[in-house]
This record gives sequence, C-alpha cells and structure tokens, in this order.
Amino acid sequence: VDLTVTHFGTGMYGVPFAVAREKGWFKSDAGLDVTGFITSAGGGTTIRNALASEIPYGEVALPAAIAAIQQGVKLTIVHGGVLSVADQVWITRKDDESLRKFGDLKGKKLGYSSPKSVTDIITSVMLQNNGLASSVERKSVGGIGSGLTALREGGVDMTYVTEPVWSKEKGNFRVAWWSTDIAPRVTQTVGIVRTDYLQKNPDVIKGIIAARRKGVEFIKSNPAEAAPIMGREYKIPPEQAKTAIESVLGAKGVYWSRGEFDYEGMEFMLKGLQMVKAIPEGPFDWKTVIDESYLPADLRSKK
Amino acid sequence: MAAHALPRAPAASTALQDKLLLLVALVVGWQFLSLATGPEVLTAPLATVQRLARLMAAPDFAGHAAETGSAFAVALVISLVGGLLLGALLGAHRLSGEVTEPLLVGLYSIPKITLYPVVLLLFGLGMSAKIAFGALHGIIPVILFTMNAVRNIPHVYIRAGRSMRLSPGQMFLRVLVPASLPEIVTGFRLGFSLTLLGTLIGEMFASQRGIGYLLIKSMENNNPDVIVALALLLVVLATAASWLLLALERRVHGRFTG
Amino acid sequence: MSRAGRIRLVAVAILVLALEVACRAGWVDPVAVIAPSLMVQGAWRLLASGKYTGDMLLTLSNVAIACSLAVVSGFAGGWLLYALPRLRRAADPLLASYYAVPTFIFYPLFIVLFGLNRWPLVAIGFIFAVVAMALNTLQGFERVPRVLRRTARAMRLSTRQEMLQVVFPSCAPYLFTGLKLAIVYSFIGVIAGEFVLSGDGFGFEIAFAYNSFDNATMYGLMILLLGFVGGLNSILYSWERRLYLRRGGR
Amino acid sequence: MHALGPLDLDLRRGEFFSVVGPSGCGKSTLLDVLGGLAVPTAGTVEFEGQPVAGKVPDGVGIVFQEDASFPWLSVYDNAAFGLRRAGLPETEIRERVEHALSFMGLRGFVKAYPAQLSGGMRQRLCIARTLVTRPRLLLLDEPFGALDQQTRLLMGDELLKLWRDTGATILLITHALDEAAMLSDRVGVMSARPGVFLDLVDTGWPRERDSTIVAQESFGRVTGRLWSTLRAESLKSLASGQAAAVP
Amino acid sequence: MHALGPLDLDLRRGEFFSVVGPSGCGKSTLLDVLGGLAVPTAGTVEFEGQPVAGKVPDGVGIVFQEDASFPWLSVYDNAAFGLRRAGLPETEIRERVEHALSFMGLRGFVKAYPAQLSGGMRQRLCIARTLVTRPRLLLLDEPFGALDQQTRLLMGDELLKLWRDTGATILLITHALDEAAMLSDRVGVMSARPGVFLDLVDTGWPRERDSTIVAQESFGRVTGRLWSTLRAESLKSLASGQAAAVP
Ligand SMILES: Nc1ncnc2c1ncn2[C@@H]1O[C@H](COP(=O)(O)OP(=O)(O)OP(=O)(O)O)[C@@H](O)[C@H]1O
Ligand SMILES: Nc1ncnc2c1ncn2[C@@H]1O[C@H](COP(=O)(O)OP(=O)(O)OP(=O)(O)O)[C@@H](O)[C@H]1O
Ligand SMILES: [Mg+2]
Ligand SMILES: [Mg+2]
Repeated sequence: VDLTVTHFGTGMYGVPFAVAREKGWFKSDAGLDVTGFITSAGGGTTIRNALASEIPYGEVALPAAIAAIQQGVKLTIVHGGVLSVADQVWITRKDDESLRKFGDLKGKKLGYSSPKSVTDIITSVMLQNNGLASSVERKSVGGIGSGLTALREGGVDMTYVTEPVWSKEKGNFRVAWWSTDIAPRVTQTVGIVRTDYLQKNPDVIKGIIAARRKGVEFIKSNPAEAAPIMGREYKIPPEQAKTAIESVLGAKGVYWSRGEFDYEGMEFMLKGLQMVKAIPEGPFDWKTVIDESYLPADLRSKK
Repeated sequence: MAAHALPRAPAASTALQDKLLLLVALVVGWQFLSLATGPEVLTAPLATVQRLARLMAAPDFAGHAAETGSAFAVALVISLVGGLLLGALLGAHRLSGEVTEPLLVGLYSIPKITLYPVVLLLFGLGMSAKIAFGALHGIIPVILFTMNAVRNIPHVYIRAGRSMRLSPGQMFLRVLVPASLPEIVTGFRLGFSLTLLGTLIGEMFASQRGIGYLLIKSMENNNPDVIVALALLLVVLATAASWLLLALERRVHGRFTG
Repeated sequence: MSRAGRIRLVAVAILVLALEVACRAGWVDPVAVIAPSLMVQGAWRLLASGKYTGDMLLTLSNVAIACSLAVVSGFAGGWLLYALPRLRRAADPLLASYYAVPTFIFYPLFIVLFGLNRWPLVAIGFIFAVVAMALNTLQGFERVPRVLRRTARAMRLSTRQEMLQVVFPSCAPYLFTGLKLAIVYSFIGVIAGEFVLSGDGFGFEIAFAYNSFDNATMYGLMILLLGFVGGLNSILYSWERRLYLRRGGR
Repeated sequence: MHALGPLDLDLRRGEFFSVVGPSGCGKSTLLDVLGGLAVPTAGTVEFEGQPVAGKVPDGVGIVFQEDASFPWLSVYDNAAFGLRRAGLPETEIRERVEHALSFMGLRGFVKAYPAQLSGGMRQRLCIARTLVTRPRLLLLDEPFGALDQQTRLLMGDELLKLWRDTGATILLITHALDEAAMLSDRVGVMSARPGVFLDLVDTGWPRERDSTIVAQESFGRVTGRLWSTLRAESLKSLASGQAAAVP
Repeated sequence: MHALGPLDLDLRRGEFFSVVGPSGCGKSTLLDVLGGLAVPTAGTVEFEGQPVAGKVPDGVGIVFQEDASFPWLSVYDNAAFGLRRAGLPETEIRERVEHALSFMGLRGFVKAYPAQLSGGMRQRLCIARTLVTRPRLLLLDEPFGALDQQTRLLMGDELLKLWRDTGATILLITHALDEAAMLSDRVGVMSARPGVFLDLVDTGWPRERDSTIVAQESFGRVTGRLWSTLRAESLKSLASGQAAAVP
C-alpha cells in the first residue's frame, strides 16, 4: 500500500517515514507492506488524496486539516507531526550587505510563498513585531524555485527557502534569520485518519504511529545513518541530506514529534491562520477533533 | 482542400535540410537565451542533453517513464478510440451533434485544471484519475474534429454506398471512416499532445512516480536543469509522434488531392 | 430557439436537477461535490461580497493582455509561415506537439525575463494562445481562392488594396476562429498558471478554496468562471454566426 | 411543396430513355425514387414485378450527378468496390474490373487515385464501378456533366455501344438536348418544379446508331421539338427559381 | 512544355469573337495573356495601340471561369466594388450598379449575399461587376458554365443585347459549340494543347440576332463545321490527356 505524506521528497516532514519503511517497521508494527508515499502540491489535495486512498491516513499540513474539519470533513487527528518551523530560513543575496537586521527591511521587498500560507503568518508576525507592517512590500513568489529566481534577479530582496533545498543552495545565499527566531513552536503537520476507518481499524493506525515513532527516534540517535536513507528516498546526495537533518535537529525545540501534541504550537498556527484570514475567526475546539487514545501511553498529554 | 493551396512539396532532401536548419536555429537561440539568463535558470543545450542522459540512466527513471507511459497509453487509447466513436456518432446523427457541440466546445474552453477535485471524486486516487485527466484533455478535440469530418462527408458517398447495398457495418468501415480520415488524423495530432499534457498535469497533483511527479518535485526542489531536461524529452517525444502522424496524414491526404 | 437548443437546455436541466437530488439525498459526498443550488448561492455570495473583485479583474486583465498580444503576434507569425512555406513545412511537427509541454514549468524563466509581476503569467497565457492564432492565420491565407487574387489584379488594385480589400476579408472567418481559440487558450494558460504558481487571481483563489475545503467558494468561483468563458464564447459564437452565416459554407 | 408532380412512367425492357428538363425540376429526385433511395410521398415504384421501397433493388445500378468516386481508393479498388462488398472471387473481380476500365478508357490508370484524374475521367470511373455489377437497369444522372460538349458526344457513342452489348435498360438524365436526342429511343421532357412530363418524344432511331446522326435532318427536328417545349418552361423555372432563391 | 502554341489574333473593334477548343487546350491561358494577367513566353499583346505587359490595361474587363464573387459582400457591394475602388461618386455608382444588376436579372437580390445565390446567378453577378466599369474589351471565360443548356441560350440573348447596346468588343471562351455558333461574328477553333487556331469561322450573322437562329439551316452548317474540326481534335486531346494525367 501507499501512505500519504505531505511534501514527501521535497520537505523534511517525511524523513521518519522513509526511515521506518527502510527498516521494515511498518511491516513489523502495522503489518503493512508500504510500497511508497503519495504526495502532492497543496495541503487540501494531500488530505483529499489521503482520504481517498486504501489506508485513509496521512501526515498532512495542520492548516489544511483545520480547514477540512471546519468544512465538515469527517477526520480525526491522531498524532502530532512536525512541531516547529526549523526547516524554514529567510535569506538574502550574498553580496547584499544592506540587510543585517529586521529594521533594514524598511522599503525593501520581501518574498513569501502565497497569501494565507505559513510563510504569510511568519512574515506578518515578524513585521508586526518589528513595527514594519506598513513599510515593507510583500510579494507572493509562488514557490521556492521562483522565489530564488526572483531573489537572484532583484525581484525581491529577501525570501524563504526550506530544507533540504537550503542545504543545496547554502553556498549561494546568505541567511538573514530563521523562522524559529520569530515563532519557536509552530505545529506544521499532524497525522489524520478518516474517522470511520479509524474506528474499524484502530490497530493499523496504532502500528503506523509506532513505526513512525521508531523512525523519529532513530534519526535522533543515528543521524549519520538516517542521512543516506533519506538521500535514497528523496533522490538527493547523502551529504545534502545530512546537513538538512543536522540543521533541523540542531534548532531549538522539537522538530519531529514522536507522536505527542504541542497544543501551544497548534494554537499559534490557528491564531496565525485567523490573522491572515485563511480561516474564519472564532474558537476552535481541539478536544473534539483530536483523539490521543491511539498514541502510546507515554506520549499522551498529561491532563 | 484544393491542390494548389498546398505549398509545392520541395524535394525530400531540401525538406530535411530545412528541418535541420530550423533545429540549428532553435538550438542557437536556446544557447543565447541560456547565456543571457544564466545556467541556474535555463540550462544550455549541451548541458541539458547531458543532464537528460544522466537522468535517463538513473535506475529509477525507467519506473517513472513506465508509470507515465502506461497512464498515457491508456488515456491515449481512450481519447482516440472514444473520441473517434463518439465523434462519428455525433457527426452521423445531426441532431445529437447539434445538441452536444456547444457543450463540448464549452468544456474544451474551461481550464480543466479546476475540474481536478471532481475527477478525484469520480475516479478515486492514482492511476485511474491520471488516465481520466489525460483522456479528459485529449478526447474533446478528437470528438470535435471527427464530428466535423463526418458531417462534411459528401452525401453522395453515402448514397453511392446505399446504391451498392452496403450493410451498416460496411458503410461505417468502408465509407464513413476512410472518407473522413484526413481530418481525423489532424484531430489525433492535437489529441495526442493534449492527452500527454493532461496526463502530466494529473501526475503533478497526486502521484509518487511519473514524469509529471518529477517535474513538480524539481519545481519545488529548485532543479531547473531537471525541468529543462524533461521538457526537452517531452518536446522530442511529442514532435516525433506528431511527425509520424503528419507523415501518415500526408500519405492519406496525398491521395485526396493528388 | 432552435430545436437542438431546446433539447440541450432540457438535457442540462435534467443533469443539474439529478445532481441536486443526489446531493440533497446524501448520495454524494458533500466534501467533493455540493448541490448546484449551493454552488450558485456561493457564486452569488462571492459577487455580492466583492471580496474577489480584485482577483477577477486581475485575471481578466491578464487574459486580455495575453490574448491581444497572442492575436497580434500570432497573426504576424502566421503571415510569416505563409510567406515562407519552407519554414512552415520544417516547423509543422513542432507546431502540433506544442501543447504537450506544460508551459508553466518555465515560470522561473519568465520571472528572470520579465521580473516578478504579472508578466510571467501573461507570458504563459500568451505562449499557449499564440500558436492557435498563427496556425489559423496561416490556414486563412492559404485558402484565399486564387481567382479572387486574380480578380483583384483584373480590377487593377494596388498590392495594399488587394491585401486590405480582398485577402483580408477572404480569410476573416479563419482569423475569427483563431481569435476564439486564442481567447480560450489564454484563459486556460493564465488560470492554470495561477492555479499552480501565483498568489492571486481566479486560479489561485480556486486552488486556495480547494485546499481549504471551502466548496461553496470553490464551486462558486468555478461557476463564475464558467459563466465568464461560456458567456464570452456564446457572444463570439452568435457574433460569428451573424457575420458569416450569409457567407455560407465558404 | 413537392419536388415532383404526379407522373406515370413505364420503362420498356431494354430501352434507352432520357429525361430532360430545366434545372431544379426534380430530375434527380425522380432518379432517387426510381432507384429506391427515396420513398415517394404517394404512389409506388416497381422493378421486375417487385415493389421498390427505400432500398436499392438488386439489378439496379446508379451513377450520380456528383462525383462519387472514393478519393481514398485507387481507380482499380474503386471499380472493384461493389464486387468486393458482394463477396465475389478475386479472379472474377479482376476480369470484370479490367474489362470495364478499358471500356471506359481508363486502362492506363488502374493504380492512380481519383485526385489525379480529371473530372470527366472520374465520372467515367463511377460508370465503370456501376457497370461491373452488371445492372439490368442503369440509372445515369448527368454522367457527362463534367465534360466539354465534344467529349460528351464521344462518350455518348461509347454508352450506345455498351447499351447494345449488354441489353440493359438505361435511364439517362441530362440537360443537353442534343445528347438526349442522339442517344435515346424516347425522351421525356419535364416541366419546371413540381416536375411532370410535358412531352414524350419517340426518336425512332435504329438500334445501331452513333453521334454522326447529329448531322441528319431528322435530328434537327427532334431537338427543335424538345427545345420549343423547353424554352417556355426554362423561362418559367428561371423566374420562379429567382423568387425562391432567397429564403 | 508550353500551354499555348504560336498564335496570331487580331480582334476587330466591336466584334463578338468566340474561342472553342477541347478542355485543357489553353483557352484560359490565352485569356490571361490577352488580359495582361500572364506574360507570354514570346511575342507581344497590344490593346488600343499600347503594349499589354503583366498589367491589366484600363478599359479591359475580365470575367473568370471560376466563381469570383466576394462572399463577404452583398450583391450590391459586389457589383459596386470596382467603381468604389475607382472613386466614382456614389450616385453615379448607384445608377450603374442598379442598371447592371437588373440587366442581369438580379434586381431582387441587391441585399442578398453570394452564398444565397445559385452558381449561375453568381456568375451573372460577376458579369455585372465587370459591366459596371464599362469595359471597351470584355473577356469572358465560360461565363455560363454553371448553367444548364436552356438557360445558357437565354443568357446568350441577354449578352447579345448588351453587346449591341454598349458597342464593346467581346471575346467569349466556351466549349459549347452551339453557343459559340449562335453568338459570334467569328469563332476560333483551338487545337489540343499546345493550342493554336485550327480554323476561323465567319458566321455572317446580322448584328440583330437572337437564339431563334438555332432553328435556321445555316446554323446547322456552322455547328457542323465546328464539330467536324473538333471531333478529331477531341479524340486526340482525350488520348493525350489520359497519358499526361498521371504525373
Ligand atoms: N433534400 C431536399 N430537401 C428539400 N428539397 C430538395 C432536396 N433535394 C432537392 N430539393 C429540391 O427539389 C427540387 C428538385 O431537385 P432535383 O435535384 O431533383 O432537381 P434536378 O432536376 O435534378 O436539377 P439539376 O438539373 O440542377 O440537377 C429542387 O428545387 C431542389 O431545390
Ligand atoms: N499555373 C499553371 N501551371 C502549369 N500548367 C498550367 C497552369 N495553369 C494551367 N496549366 C496547364 O495549361 C494547360 C492549359 O490550361 P487552360 O486552363 O488554359 O485550359 P482551358 O482550355 O482553359 O481548359 P478548360 O476548358 O478546362 O477551362 C492545361 O493543360 C493546364 O494543365
Ligand atoms: Mg439533378
Ligand atoms: Mg479554362
């Protein structure tokens, strides 16, 4: 079977899955013969794909999950995924000496991916915190590739890039700041399951969570061994994988959750989404959509 | 089409020479553009060919190609055969043709990318959605061209067939199809290209394998060299297919116009 | 209205009604498809709220620019191909395979060429549309009956007069077809580009609504788009009929 | 409005009958009805004692006014088309086709395609395609329309030879009065639409005849009679046709 | 190979001259050369004392064999086309166009478009379009090819009337022998390709004549002479045409 993991092959979220598959933990823990990972552009597409597949499970972007739930999609969040934005870095041209601190952005052009996205939230917060909201022109660049092109050609003066692309491009640009500088705890992804499937097949999901957890723990304890695995699955050089893994592990806070939730990080995301008008205002009841009972006992939140 | 409307066919050698000249001109233009924009945006021709060779030599490439190839093949068969049958039917039955034509033209003119959610609902995830998406792109031009071709068949051919007491099957196979073949081949050429486009777009949205997946991944990973290499591959493939169909069309058409 | 038109209307009405019933009865997953009445409601709300007016205007102006450029340069290109039949023969297979490549993968290239603004998207719409215009122009020129050109000479027209008063009107139907296709293709190109790449416009809003499971908005936008393209199409269609019906099958 | 008025026509076995009449008077419609390609609004058609209804009867061959050669088939395959559909053995087909093609002066063109032939040659090919089926009744709708007048008369000679050799009944539609006068045993003159027979002229030619009879005095008498009947009729048709042309 | 052989032709001012000849013998090519649309490989053409070279001289009007009406213009605008180009005042245009159209039997159709006309009516429109320019030399290439024989003769009457009224010189190309015989002062009979004049027949008709002369005995003599010259030629053309048709 195939599992759905957002940005598999292009983002860091999928590395634990790659490791768990390589080590055969999906087979041993969940009895699944995982043949590959489906991914797609866009959070909503990923969720739709996940819900339409044989095992309607996926590690997906939290904003998409929130939107789906708000629109009445019957799904349950069963585990935390990536709990920080340590993979996201903001960069400038190498020779551009004018941008040394946030204040220097005044009158400059700042690129972000697209409206109502995580980069929209991060930049909004950053500009607000620095009182720059009205003096910086923000431009949507669409994606990383076009963002880097725009930066190189002067279309913007600063843009974002994520791992593992950053590890490849490191030599060509200069780091300005990390997203974690602005928001140390942001839950980016969570595991979701179609609710009716979850009730009928609790053990499969428990198994997937367990296998993934082993993957996370393995990366943490053996990053050097995890890198070549990631390299193989992502079709990138192992050195690039190694720098990327080290980069997110080295950042402050937890990057890959073993399954546990970070309610504070989720709340940040929710507020952020409301701020950029991606979802309507109003409280959101996490309790009704999160079911921790599939997590191993040691990872459940203490009430 | 009147014979004099066709440009006089030059000798085969000149035609080939012209094609080579055009090719050289395109490559030179590409090289210049690449120099002007820098290799990190548009890779130079030679580098692209090398990159493509490496890409194709990579062990997993065969899998991607096979994935796209099989989805495309099925979609193409659906587009061509389905388009041919539907088009012939709508062309032969005037009223249903008149009823459906504006709807088909309308469907043809909307950006089909926006229909992706509906396709996913109807066909589920994976191969069948890709095929459906490819066929959705390709089948409409084939229908429209076939329909027009069948409509424009001189009525006297049908009367001649009847005067020779043909069965309906003989009439279809021996008169209707050959009489409309040149336009049908033109429809096939367009159908081929658009089916390929549709299949690739389908792969860009939900896939883990295939050329479309490689494209979208390269976009996200900022690998313009891979993108350009794949684009080259697609252009070469589609041009070759188009050339073949064109040769077929010329042969068929040649008889029609002398 | 013609008989075919009435049947078409009834058939579409039945389909829409069936979908409505299926949705209301809960046979269809509302996450995927919503009832047509809700779609229309969504569309109306979008229009009334005015929230998307900017996006729509942006998309439409992009399409308009892309299309006008495509028509002008496609005409010139078609003329060139006509004037240089050897070039035309050499380029023939290339022209038909043109649509196989998803042009929006060249977005980064266009950013370099045009900068980070609307022009890369316009370029995508343009290159999607220009070939259709060029091919139809070429066809139009090729099919001017020889006897009409001879007539022009028999009437001692200057080359300019011959072009403007004989050749041009004679290929007008082909040019019109080219125009129609150019509009359709620049729509497809611009919207697909926005869908995948951009941060604003119709395509982006549809993609965004799709990604946030906002079906009312998504289908609402799709209906508006359909209305636009369909309305434009039928205006052109009836215009074409009025203009060329009297010219008969030629 | 009907394309044809009430008419009564009894073709004698083995006769050569021509129909002349102004353009649009319903000559082709008459042929369709006789051949079973169209069903008359009222009345019946019989062929060899059997009613003809919406289906071309066996033994009837039709050559249409328009060019009906199949452009996708070679001359040979065109001529063999009907026989192949009927499932005749290939040797038999070959023999009949070669005979018919050389009879029609197309022997050197078996491998050519219709596009390489002139309009007149294509029309001859269509005649050959019909002849190979050896029809007992041959319906010809202006088969020489694409030819110039001289070639037309020469082809008429060939047609007469064929008619004598096969003993078939021939109904020829034409608007060339001299052609009708020269070829036929009887000529029917049709009125403007809705067409009825205004006159039936017995020419009284011997069975052995050819285009040299155009020089005879009696030939002038026949054409004179046809022409005088038709002159008034043509004027009428021209006037009514003009009124009807714009919807 | 040349389309035309060496030929010498001197049209008298105000005469009605017809050219007949087998299909493909070069009649249309002759017209192109005379009208200045084609440059002869050798020799010269003169009109009113001026050499004609690659340009249609003022005072010459041409009607082509093919339908050359402009489908995007109404009948009226078609007929007015040449005059508008020449910049005549609108009242003058109106007068001439209406006269020409009613002369050609198209009065009721000024607002119609060519697609609504029959082939013969379109050909008449083309004649009207040329007539309005009041050419002193009128070149007509099978203008009645789209008509049936009867209508053709009636149109011939009209043409004769026109010729008498305007005093123009007319060169008519046709392959209908009776048409040529009835209309012309002189008839030139062309050989098969490359075309040369085999015979020049003086008909000797009075200037006041119409289609009733077809009933006269002398008419039969003229056609007989034309026909006998052409019969051999047609056979030749038929045979050589067959050999040349396949490239
Ligand atoms: N399918 C049709 N529907 C309606 N009217 C028709 C149809 N076919 C022919 N007609 C009309 O019927 C009349 C007779 O047509 P028909 O073709 O039989 O004339 P015709 O005598 O063969 O003329 P021609 O000499 O030009 O061949 C014409 O006025 C024509 O307009
Ligand atoms: N553009 C051309 N190039 C080469 N050959 C040509 C061209 N136009 C005509 N011909 C040839 O020249 C010869 C004379 O043609 P032309 O059209 O003058 O004949 P025609 O006497 O008018 O025939 P028809 O009676 O069929 O109109 C023909 O054999 C034709 O094939
Ligand atoms: Mg007829
Ligand atoms: Mg000619």
